[in-house]
Amino acid sequence: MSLPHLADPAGRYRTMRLIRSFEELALEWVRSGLVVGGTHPYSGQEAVAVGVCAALDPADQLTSTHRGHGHVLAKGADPGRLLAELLGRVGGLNGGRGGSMHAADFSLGILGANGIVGAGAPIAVGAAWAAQRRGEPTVVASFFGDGALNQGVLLESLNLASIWRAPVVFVCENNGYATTLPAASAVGGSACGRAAAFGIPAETVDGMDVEAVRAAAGRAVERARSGGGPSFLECLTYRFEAHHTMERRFRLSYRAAEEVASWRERDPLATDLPEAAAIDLEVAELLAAAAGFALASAEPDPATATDHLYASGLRPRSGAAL
Amino acid sequence: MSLPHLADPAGRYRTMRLIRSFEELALEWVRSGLVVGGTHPYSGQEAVAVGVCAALDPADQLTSTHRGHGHVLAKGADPGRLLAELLGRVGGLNGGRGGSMHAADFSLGILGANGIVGAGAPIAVGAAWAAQRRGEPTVVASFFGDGALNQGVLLESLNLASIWRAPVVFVCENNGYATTLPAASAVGGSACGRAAAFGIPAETVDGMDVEAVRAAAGRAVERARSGGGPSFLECLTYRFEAHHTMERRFRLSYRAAEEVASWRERDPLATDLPEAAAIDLEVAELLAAAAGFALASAEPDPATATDHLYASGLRPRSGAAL
Amino acid sequence: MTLLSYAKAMNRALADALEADPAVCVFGEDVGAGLAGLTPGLQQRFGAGRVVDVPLSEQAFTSAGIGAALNGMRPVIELQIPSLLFLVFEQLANQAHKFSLMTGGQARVPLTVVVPGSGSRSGWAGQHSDHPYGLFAHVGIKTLAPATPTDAYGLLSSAIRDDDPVVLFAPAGALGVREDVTAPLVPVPIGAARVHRAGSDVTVVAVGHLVHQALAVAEELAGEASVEVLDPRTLYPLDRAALVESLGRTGRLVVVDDSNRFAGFAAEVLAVAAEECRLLAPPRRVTRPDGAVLPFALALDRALQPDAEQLRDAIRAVLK
Amino acid sequence: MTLLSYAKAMNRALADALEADPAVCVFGEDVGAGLAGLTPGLQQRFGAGRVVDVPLSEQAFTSAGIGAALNGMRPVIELQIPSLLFLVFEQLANQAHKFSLMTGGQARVPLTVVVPGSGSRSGWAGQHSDHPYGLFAHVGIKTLAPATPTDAYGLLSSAIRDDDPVVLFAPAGALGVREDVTAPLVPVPIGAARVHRAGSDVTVVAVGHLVHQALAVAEELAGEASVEVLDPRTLYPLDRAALVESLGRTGRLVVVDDSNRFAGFAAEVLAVAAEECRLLAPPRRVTRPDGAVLPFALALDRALQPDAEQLRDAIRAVLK
Ligand SMILES: Cc1ncc(C[n+]2csc(CCOP(=O)(O)OP(=O)(O)O)c2C)c(N)n1
Ligand SMILES: Cc1ncc(C[n+]2csc(CCOP(=O)(O)OP(=O)(O)O)c2C)c(N)n1
Ligand SMILES: [Mg+2]
Ligand SMILES: [Mg+2]
Repeated sequence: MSLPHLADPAGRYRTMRLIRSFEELALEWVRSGLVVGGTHPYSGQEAVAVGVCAALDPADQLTSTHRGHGHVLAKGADPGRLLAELLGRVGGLNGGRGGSMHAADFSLGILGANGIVGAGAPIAVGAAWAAQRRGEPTVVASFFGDGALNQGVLLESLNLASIWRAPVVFVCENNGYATTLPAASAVGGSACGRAAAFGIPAETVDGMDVEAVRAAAGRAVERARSGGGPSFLECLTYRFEAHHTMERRFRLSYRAAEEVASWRERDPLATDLPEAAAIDLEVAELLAAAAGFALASAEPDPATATDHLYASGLRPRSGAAL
Repeated sequence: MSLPHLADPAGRYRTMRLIRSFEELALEWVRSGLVVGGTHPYSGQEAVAVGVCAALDPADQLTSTHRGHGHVLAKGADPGRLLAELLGRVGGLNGGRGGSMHAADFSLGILGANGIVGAGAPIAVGAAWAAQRRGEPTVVASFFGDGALNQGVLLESLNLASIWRAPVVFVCENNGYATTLPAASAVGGSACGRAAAFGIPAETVDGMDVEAVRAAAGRAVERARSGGGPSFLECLTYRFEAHHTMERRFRLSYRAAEEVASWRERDPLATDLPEAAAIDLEVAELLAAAAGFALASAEPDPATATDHLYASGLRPRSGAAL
Repeated sequence: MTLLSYAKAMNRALADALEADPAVCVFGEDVGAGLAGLTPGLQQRFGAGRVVDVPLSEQAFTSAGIGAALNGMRPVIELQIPSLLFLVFEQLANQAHKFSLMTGGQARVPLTVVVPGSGSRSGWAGQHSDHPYGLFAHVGIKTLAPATPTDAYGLLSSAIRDDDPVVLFAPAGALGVREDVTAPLVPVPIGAARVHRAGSDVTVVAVGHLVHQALAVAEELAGEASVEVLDPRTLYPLDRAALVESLGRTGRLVVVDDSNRFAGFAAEVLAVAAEECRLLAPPRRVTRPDGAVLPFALALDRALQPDAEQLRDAIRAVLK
Repeated sequence: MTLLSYAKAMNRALADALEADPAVCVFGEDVGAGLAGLTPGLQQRFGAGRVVDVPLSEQAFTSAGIGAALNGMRPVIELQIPSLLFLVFEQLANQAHKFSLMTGGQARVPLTVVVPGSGSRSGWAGQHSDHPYGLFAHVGIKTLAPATPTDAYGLLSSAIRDDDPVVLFAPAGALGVREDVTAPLVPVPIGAARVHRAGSDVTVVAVGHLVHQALAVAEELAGEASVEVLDPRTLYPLDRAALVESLGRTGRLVVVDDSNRFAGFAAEVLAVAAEECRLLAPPRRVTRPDGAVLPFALALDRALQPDAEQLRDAIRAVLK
């Protein structure tokens, strides 16, 4: 049973809109200083998260990245709790302990965004291996960027998944840049070529087209679920905003204005769904409520700063012990 | 100008014989307790080291592995000083500080064996990059095993060399096993496929045939030297001995006796060179002299144990400072 | 009399854990062959699906262990060389250790990493001879260094059951230790030190294989002084109560620790003593030098490790 | 008056080094854009062949720096996040650090690693907020933590000229510091501490950005006590002579160090003091907690870092 909120085109549009509006609100909150530290906006890449998650079942899992809001929302996380997390409030997904880069909801199979590029992939492989060993039908989607293609641990993970025939779908969101570095000058060979070289079926899809992504992801999920092992999807996409909200300060010019404009013309949210306007309104209301929830959530008590440091309950010695 | 001692078939045979005899002597010395800690014997793989080095110039460089004696001798290191190194004597290549796994002779471009699988490759890339930047014609050969194909840092290095067009020849000695692990079950895809996926020209050669290796290495070196960037050679070979001398204690049976026998039939030292017998004698004499040199070399003084810890001359605080 | 070796004790702890809990599994290189001494016989007994030979991808298989742990497994990772811990430092310090707090307690990572043969194995030279337990203790990962077969059994058992990541160092110098075991083997709690020898003049805190050296020296000096030998067993979290209690009786401290001196485990023991105890004499550390890299030649390798003479000198110095 | 910022001072040190020595080069992510503040303008000035934008392959490009260093270059590696040091721990601790000894002095690895923005940058959470200088000091890699713009200039200059690997931590909390610079900027020797403020009652050893906090607290307590503020600047090798000299005068010690408590830099300072000095009162550490992982929420993040109140309390405690 696929994710109910992504079951039809309207649901997928609705979730993409939710992500976009969420990111716009987050940007505002960063600018106003409400969100400390900033975020990596997902705007422009919505079709990837939504297309992939549309192929997943509720019990399936995912690992995410520094640019994780889209993945987390697409899998079904509560936007109010994600906003509260960005605010560092106790009502946040992680109780305010993780922030934008570590948002997780294990109850939904969201094994966490991750601050280290490439780090999610081997975690996905291990999670998938464990599920497979126990005979569970779980498939794990692992999202990462083009920059992660040059991380050793990710390349090791492709091999490990391949020889283990682990039920993983590797999703490379190739948005053309790792921060300021063009993928074209950083990635020798090709993304799909690399996966294929490890013995993993790979295909490139239009990452601005949610239905194309969903179709390809569907094939990959089906292969994983039926014991066919991992697959690799390269989704060609683009981020509409800065790498990180902090980038504004630098006035960087690594992307030509025409390039940005031409990708913006391919906005994944462009739609001729008749109910789009109604959905947009609905999303706006939902987000307003989410914002209300987040803003009303309490600040954590500094006395709890080391809570959860050890799952076993060990309490660490204080840094000012006398 | 290629390495004079490898310039003709007799020289190449002679060096292969030197390596084999060296390894036999080292084995004896390990068994008798003269060499502490043991070695990773290179016997069986001689054609790879010699074939590749035969394509190098004296000013070219190499990085080696835990199984490094063959590479070091092929590039021209003094067998007496290498033996002295195995004995931990001051006359050793590294003054007895490195031992089998770290033998180096920077004066000959031997940037060191390395105890960590895969660790030599990025060092080779950086060395090659530096030479290229300065307009020097140096080519760097980087040796590693099939096990290293699964190390992240090696895979990262393939990419870095590719985008930098660094003058590196990656030499994968595929001897079928990483310790007890068959390459067939550990390496998803193929060795050459991986290199190709990073945009590096790759070919597989018979690693038991020194002339075949030399020819392929010659093409790769020529490409590197003329600005064509890195190449990758997969040399199919076999180790005739245990992974490490310590293995005898375990009576492992991961390789079928017939498999070992069939590879031994393809001994790279099998030759119909008329002067072979004379060369063997000559090598035996040379090695006897080398052994004499090594055995006569002094033991290092314990008071010098931290010498060279810092190139800047900083002397570390003692571990028993009062 | 049943002489149990240290290696065999660890093997048994792992076997018992695999037997008791289907969530336990092993990832490591050559674990099928049992090359490192931890796993002989286990793949045959529990299958290659639970005792898994992995490719030389330490970073990926360690993090795969994290992923498996997040999904309810209790993986044991075997690393053949102590310095492979450097290679997976990101995975342990930045991922495994941080998951619980960063997820607000949603996740736990019950991962055990074992290095059978840490420190110097004669003749393995600079890259194979480290004893980097202090790094993990500093980062805050539970860090164990059993000295005896029963403690090796007991601490490995506890590590596997623990809900946090744990790194267990089995010093090469202790692997050959044998013990006459009469009582049943049982888990040893993490965080509990052990007084191997009671004494009243000086407390020698000894780590891992050096416990045996300390006991020998204590015996040797019995006519001169009454030496207490305290084995922390768990380096982090340190059993401060046991330390403070012992120092309260002896008032004198020597730490013998086969790792680099600067900001190592011994430094922490001295710091705690300085903060919490009134010592009668300046304490002493017997360690490797600052920044030590062990040279290959045996005499040089030995010269950089704590030896009995240094320990004797240090004990005598604090008694002066 | 020329107000020089810390970031600008590092930028200038690097520019001067690139200018002075063709062997100097830079590898890092987004160094062309100068995102981390260390390299603005340098690629434009010295070319993309010397100030090299590299792919996200920290292990390979750090080791490539080693290879380049072996061939006579003096590479500067910029890492954007302190925890990337974990990712390249193998390359630094097991390769770069060991080459000289293991080759018997044949090789040198003059490699400088700079982390512009170590420690907590508010809101970057658990994986971006570490201050792992103690790890490198323990391993024996030269470890620097300048507190001021002139020291940042001077220590970075010295690091680049040094023939050994050096890791320089530029604390995020110090990057905004500005200084009125009148004298010419010069190299600062590695291994030399600096007394920022002389005092006679208590020595406060403060690391990095906390030097400024310590100075403020010292000022504030001026009526109560005469506080000496000692900045080691180089964490390893530690200027023990300066420490012992200061403690010889004051007899009281507080260390304030924004890293994990257990076996951290502060522990070493206390250990040295215990071994070599006679203190008049038990020393104190003000640090992060054991095993700290900084939570995202600002109030929690702050709660785990040393603050002025803790420092005041510690100073008063040792004065009692
Ligand atoms: C291993 C690692 N290196 C560097 C960084 C700093 N960093 C964070 S995001 C990023 C760029 C990532 O690019 P990509 O993988 O293409 O993802 P994108 O940002 O384009 O979504 C960098 C360099 C990091 N977090 N982890
Ligand atoms: C990164 C790393 N992992 C594990 C080891 C332990 N080890 C040493 S050699 C070896 C096998 C290497 O296999 P391969 O690369 O095929 O080289 P071969 O021994 O066959 O020559 C292993 C696992 C190591 N030294 N480094
Ligand atoms: Mg990208
Ligand atoms: Mg092999």
